[in-house]
Amino acid sequence: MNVPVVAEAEPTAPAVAATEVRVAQVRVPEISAAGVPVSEVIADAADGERSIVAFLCRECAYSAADAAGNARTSLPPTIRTIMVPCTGRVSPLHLLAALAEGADGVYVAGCLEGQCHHRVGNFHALDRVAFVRRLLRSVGVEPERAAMFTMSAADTPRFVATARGMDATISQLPRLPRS
Amino acid sequence: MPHTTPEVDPIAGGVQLFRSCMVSSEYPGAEAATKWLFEKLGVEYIVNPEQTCCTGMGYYTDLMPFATTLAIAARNACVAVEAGHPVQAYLCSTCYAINKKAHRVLEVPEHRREVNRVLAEIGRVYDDTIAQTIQHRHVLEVLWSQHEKLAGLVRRRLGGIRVATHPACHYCKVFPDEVLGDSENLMLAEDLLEPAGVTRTGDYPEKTTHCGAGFRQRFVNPAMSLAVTREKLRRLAAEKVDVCVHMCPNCTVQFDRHHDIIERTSDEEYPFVHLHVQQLVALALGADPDTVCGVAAHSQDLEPLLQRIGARQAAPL
Amino acid sequence: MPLSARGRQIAGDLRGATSGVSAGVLGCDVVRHDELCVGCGRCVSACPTGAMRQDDWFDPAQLFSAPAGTGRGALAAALRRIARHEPSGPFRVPDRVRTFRRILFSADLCAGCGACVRACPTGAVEASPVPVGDLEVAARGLAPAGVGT
Amino acid sequence: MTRCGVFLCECGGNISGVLDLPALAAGGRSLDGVVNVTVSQFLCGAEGRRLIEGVVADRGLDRIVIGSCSRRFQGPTFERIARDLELGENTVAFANLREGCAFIHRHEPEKAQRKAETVLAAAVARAGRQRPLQPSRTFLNRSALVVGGGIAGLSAAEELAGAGITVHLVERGQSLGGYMARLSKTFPTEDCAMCSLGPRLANAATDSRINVHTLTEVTGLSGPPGEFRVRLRHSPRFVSDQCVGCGTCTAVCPVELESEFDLGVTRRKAISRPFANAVPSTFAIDNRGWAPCTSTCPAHTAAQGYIALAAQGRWAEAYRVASAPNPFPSVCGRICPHECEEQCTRGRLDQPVAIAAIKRFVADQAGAADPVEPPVRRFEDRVAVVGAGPAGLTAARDLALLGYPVTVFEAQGVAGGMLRLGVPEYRLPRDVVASEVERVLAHGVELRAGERCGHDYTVDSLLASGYRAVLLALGLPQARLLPLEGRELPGVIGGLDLLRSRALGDPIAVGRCVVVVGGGDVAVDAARTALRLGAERVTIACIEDRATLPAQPGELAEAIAEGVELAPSLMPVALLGDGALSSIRFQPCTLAEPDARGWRPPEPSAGEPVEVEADTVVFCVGQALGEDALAGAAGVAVAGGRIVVDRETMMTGRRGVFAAGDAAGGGLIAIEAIAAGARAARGIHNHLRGEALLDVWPVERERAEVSDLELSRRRSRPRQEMRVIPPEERRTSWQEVRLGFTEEEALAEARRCLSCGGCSECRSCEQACPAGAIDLTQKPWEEELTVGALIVATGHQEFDARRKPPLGYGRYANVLTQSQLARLLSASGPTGGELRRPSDGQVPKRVFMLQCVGSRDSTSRGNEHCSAICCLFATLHASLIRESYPGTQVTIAYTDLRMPGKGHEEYLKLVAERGVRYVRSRVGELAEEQDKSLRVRWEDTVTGGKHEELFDLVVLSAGLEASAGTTQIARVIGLQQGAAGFLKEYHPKLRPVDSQRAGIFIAGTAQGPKGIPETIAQAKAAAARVTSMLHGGMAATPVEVAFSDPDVCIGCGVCVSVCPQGAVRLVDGGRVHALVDQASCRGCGICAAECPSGAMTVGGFSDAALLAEATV
Repeated sequence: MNVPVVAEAEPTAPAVAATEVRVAQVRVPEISAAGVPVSEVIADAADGERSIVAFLCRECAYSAADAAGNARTSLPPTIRTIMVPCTGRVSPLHLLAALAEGADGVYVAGCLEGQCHHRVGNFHALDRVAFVRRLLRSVGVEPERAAMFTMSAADTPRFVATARGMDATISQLPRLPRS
Repeated sequence: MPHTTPEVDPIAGGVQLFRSCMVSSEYPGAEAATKWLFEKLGVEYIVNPEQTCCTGMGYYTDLMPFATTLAIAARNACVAVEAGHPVQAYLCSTCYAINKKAHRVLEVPEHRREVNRVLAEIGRVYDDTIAQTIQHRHVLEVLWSQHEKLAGLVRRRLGGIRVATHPACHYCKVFPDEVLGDSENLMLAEDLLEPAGVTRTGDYPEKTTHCGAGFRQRFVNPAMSLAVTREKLRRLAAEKVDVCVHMCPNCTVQFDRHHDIIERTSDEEYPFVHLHVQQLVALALGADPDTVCGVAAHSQDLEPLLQRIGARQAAPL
Repeated sequence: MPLSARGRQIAGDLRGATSGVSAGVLGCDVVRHDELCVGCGRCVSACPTGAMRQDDWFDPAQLFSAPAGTGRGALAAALRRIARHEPSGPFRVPDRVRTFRRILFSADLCAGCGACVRACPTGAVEASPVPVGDLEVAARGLAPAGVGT
Repeated sequence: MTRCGVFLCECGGNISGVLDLPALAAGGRSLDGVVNVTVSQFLCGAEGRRLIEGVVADRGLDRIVIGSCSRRFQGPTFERIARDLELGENTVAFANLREGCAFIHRHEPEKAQRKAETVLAAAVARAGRQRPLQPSRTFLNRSALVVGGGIAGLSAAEELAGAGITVHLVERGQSLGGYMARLSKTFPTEDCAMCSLGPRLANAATDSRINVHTLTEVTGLSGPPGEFRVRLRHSPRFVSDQCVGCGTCTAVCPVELESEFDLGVTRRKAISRPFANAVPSTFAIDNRGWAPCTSTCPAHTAAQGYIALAAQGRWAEAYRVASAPNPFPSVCGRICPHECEEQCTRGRLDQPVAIAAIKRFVADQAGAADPVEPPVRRFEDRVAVVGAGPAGLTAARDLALLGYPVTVFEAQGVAGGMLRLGVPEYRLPRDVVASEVERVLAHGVELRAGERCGHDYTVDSLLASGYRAVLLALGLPQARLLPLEGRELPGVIGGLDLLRSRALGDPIAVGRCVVVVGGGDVAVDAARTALRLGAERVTIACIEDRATLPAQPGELAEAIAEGVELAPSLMPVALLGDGALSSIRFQPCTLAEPDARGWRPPEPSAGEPVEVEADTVVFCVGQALGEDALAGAAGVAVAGGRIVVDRETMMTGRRGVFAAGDAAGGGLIAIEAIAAGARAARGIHNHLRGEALLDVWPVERERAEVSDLELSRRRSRPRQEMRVIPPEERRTSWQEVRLGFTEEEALAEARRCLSCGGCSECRSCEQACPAGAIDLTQKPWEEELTVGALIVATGHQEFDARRKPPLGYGRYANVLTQSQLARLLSASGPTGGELRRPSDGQVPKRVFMLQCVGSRDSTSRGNEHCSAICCLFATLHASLIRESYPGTQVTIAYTDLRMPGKGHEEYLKLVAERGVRYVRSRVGELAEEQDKSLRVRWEDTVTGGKHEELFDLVVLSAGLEASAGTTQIARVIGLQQGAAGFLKEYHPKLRPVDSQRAGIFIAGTAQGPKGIPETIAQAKAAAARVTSMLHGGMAATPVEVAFSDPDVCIGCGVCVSVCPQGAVRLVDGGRVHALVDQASCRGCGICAAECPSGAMTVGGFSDAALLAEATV
């Protein structure tokens, strides 16, 4: 089971920025496979099919996805992929709009750090997904609903693992309630 | 010719003169000359009775484990910082290198914890503030930081005296990238002496070769030790030097004490003498050869040189 | 020096230019409208005294007050649909996220030159002239010597 | 509203096997904007194409949605169909039904079906938001610029020319050929390097499509790929194309410099050609500007020129150079304060070169013998020169040389001015002045002595009597006397009058005790003259203090040595004595701040007045124009006692009347007067000919400097001091005090010159060249070219082994690098291929080679990388040596023998069998013995044995680094450099010869250490990349690039700061807004995601399209 790559410890946020240890972008899995600290549990978890929107970069993640397809690997049907030229193209609005319009989870998948064909696109995406997660937490939504993974174009097993991982994570969360 | 040693920020105070066992026992003049120069150049310094031996000799002759040296170096650092003189100016290159290496090792948490466990018994602790304020300098580096003043203070012209440097291995080779100048062609000493009008030798064959002392080689393996020293004496003689200047008492002992022995055993002539850099600089600034430079402690007869630079008459004011 | 009617009228609709009507009036007070701000940072680079500053924290509440039809408005709408409670306090923003950062304005550093107002493309900064003869001007030490004594 | 057609593909069962396509199609028809849905067995085939064409035509579709395999697979096929049907770009949307749905959900058909419906709906929604885009077409200039003329540049140029592309081959150096031209043989075939390089050079020279630019550098690059605007800076070659390459000039050139081509193994002349079949074959002059001495001299005499000639004993030619701008070289050699020596670079090493003394020897030695043919009369305009001083006579000679009839009027009975009547003969013998004046007159100049201007004739009378121009060079003969009380007492005389009477032989006497008032040269001359006239005690009293005394230090020292006393900082107050002078009272003083003209008036300071006993007082406190000398010279303005002159034309207020020398700018030294005279002659010529034919002020060249580093490599040698007559002997004699140099002394001193300016402009080559090809007036010029692409092939340079002092390179005579050894072994090299030891020219019996010098070095002194070719290079040279000199033993100390590549391992075995000894050791130090042989100590890490042997020659295999040219071009056109400065390729495997920037390619050792085969392979690859890029002649930039809407953009510049390609910049068209250079944009979209106003979008991936697809 693979877990989302991007997570970070929750920084306390006093009104005025006190001198606190600068939060290092430590790639540490935040939740354990077993439990999910959901603030409140809604009636029954399995009410209806989840929907996950995945933004895959054309150079690496999308080609890994195609390779998984050609290998006839079975993947959870909850995930719907969208091709972008580079993960750097994905803005916070795209992720939040997808969640707002029906997705229970979104994730971005791009090239390995340092291998991005546009040099820094994946770094921008990593920071933006981190920003979206903190935005979700600030309004009480589980941050695990947004994630980012990096992989090489040839690393099909990693694409499959991240897809299944995200599906598992989201299926343990209730459907995302919308007002 | 423009000097090649890079400029450094002047050090005018907060200096603790780190006394050296070999200097105190073999050539006290080197220490006296250094103090005399510090006063002449306005460098405020103290000699701290709390400071102990650096144990470099013990460690390099494998008599004592490095842990001991590490703890003693940490204590010496605490003592210096406590005395408000964190700039430790080492007379001897071995002290310089061993204390600097200890400083590096003390950056490793577990070593520092171990040392602090020992220091706790004497109520001391080596913490970050000590680690960040203590500085390790060779005395020549402190003198060089005031080198602009030298030209005005010269009282005895050393014109025509040809000087070569024997670069101390522990200064040049232990931290090669932190040397004042080129670690493989050190000109610090000759640049200090340039205002006095000496003729510089610069680079010469086998300049970076060892002096032969090797701490215990001198006692355990004297034949090979003196053979290396003779090789160096031959090279210096070929350069027709008058004075070979040193930065470490170990080398001075090796050359000064064995110069005539090697001459007699290999019946060759090496017509030059050995001095610490500070001694020759002090002489050029008019210091008294006996009470300040301690020439009497040397095995070689330094009188001809002193006559030649007029060190025996009273120095003109 | 009291303002004439014309003087008051000119000073009234001055947007950021130093009113300079008379020695008594110096600069202007700056008023920020967070909801209009898009975080582009032009006011920060325009401000000569560093009164305008952008740090690496962001307050989501700013989003919710953004008008519809703007980039931040769309983001706020999407967030509001899935939010379970009002946004908690500001949080730290990763390095490469450039425009979602709060703007901090410190009045004591402000020289009232109005450069930020001219630089702001979305009207998120407004300048209102300091009332004439207000002792507070002298107190702030900004008035040139000899005025108000 | 868009009219969208959906086409679903069964993909031969791949998709239809899992999804119920008819149901999907039915669902699709209900989507808004969809006007038609059809299902086909194979959409990607020809049948599918006809189907789509049919539906588009019947139903007037403007969007197409394809439900089939992944877009990465068949996307281009359907986009081409849309393009062919003129629907335009960005009009097709894709639903990934195969890899994205059917394949991965085979076991859950119903979930797959529901997902397919969503995926299709998303595609339709996206198609509705996609706007057709117009690709912009850029014109691709079918030309390329290749930077670097080595084997890489040549190979690339040849390949491009073969493809019909115009090539501009730019080379910094004097000739093409690069590093390979220096090699003797190449490994592993041991064939001669020039055999493979020569034809490439000849080809480059003759191929009309290759334009060769040597001595040229790229200084700027702008514009998009396909239309690069490149700025080039051409340095002057100083030799025109008429040069036939005969080499006569190198024989006569006196300046020897270190040969860069031979890497310092030999020396070359200032005019040279690197190697025989250089392309271009014309020679070139290494002229680094004016040496400090030449640029300091007021007449800009080519001092380095006559010194270089003097160093070779070529006195006649040296005299020609010294006398060109100055008819009085012998005079100036004696009395000039020689500011040039103060500026001499040698002064920073030990002492300056004795330039004046050498000039004196040259003039005395060759002056008389130098023939003077009277110049050809070319003009009839007669010119009158008033005053036969240095200024007047110089002008007269120059005007005569220009072809004018000149008449010089001199007030005194004899010509020479201050030279003859001011400077005493113990400094400047009269016969020296006379002979040089004679030489001026020998130019057909008429002298009318004894006629005073303002008395016997006036400026008006001269002009009236037919002279077309008058030059007032009448100097300042009048001595100024201070208006002190008691000045009429006998015994008070002017310094000039004392010196003039002595010079004319008139009876003059001085008293027993003489006081000279004044601190200049005239005062010192007067004092020493008084001594020689028998005065017992002579004192010089002046207002200046010891340091700011204007007199020449050398002269003052000689005077003091002769017993003259000095009393500085005193201002004269009164002359005392009844009837006869008895003493002079002085008041101690200091100097006030300088006034407008720089004069520092004395201010009395505290302290008692001083009374000095004196029976004679000589005033040397300045000179003035002769009284009424300017009578009858209407219009000639005088200010501050000097004639006012227009600096540019040397003309006075009156047309046709010029002025020069002391009269026009007081207190000049001889050489400044001479330079002024020469300027006046040019001014008169321009005036008489009515146009500015000559530059009145010579065009200044930039000053050549020698760096401290270069200086530190020169051995210091003391300056030749000039012998003088001892003071007590010369105190009363009029013999010339300074005895001058002997020939040996002059030769020795001249050889101390460091040739700072490279070419010394002595013009010997100009005289000797049969084809008249020398042109020293050439200037650097700039040019801008427009090319389609660039190939950077600027090569490498050898690691400077001086960075390893213990190896003694540059200090020990017999330590060389492999490149230097290659020059020695090269038939075209300095020793004709003979292996000669540099110290004694003998064949070395024992050669030691040391590998990995500066390579595979983790200290801060060297480079981490392995330089790839040194093991082979050393093995090659070892093999050549063993073959030609069987008696010579070669030892190679290696760390790891690296012989990758075809045939190299076999080559190693072959060479090892020839008796080359390989030892595994990394030697740290060499020591030179008395006989210049080298003691090497090494430990063989294989056998563990310690060795110490003597060798006759040590060769260091210094590694490769990026060349200085590579670093410079990388900075100019913005290429990334990796370790050791090598250029960074776009992708090491996929795009090895592309740079980070579109349209710029890299090849050869500029990209990394490699041998010649790989270099040529990369060059050909780069050429192929350029050919394919420029092939179409027109290129459609892809539509998937960023675009910013100028009306929506708020000009915040965030996009500019995040773009990894630097393709966005802010422009100010009324409103500040972002503009994307679409040729450089790679379409990543980072800017669009960051844009706060939503102005920025990416073709094919707009926010609208993505949001539509994501939120269905």
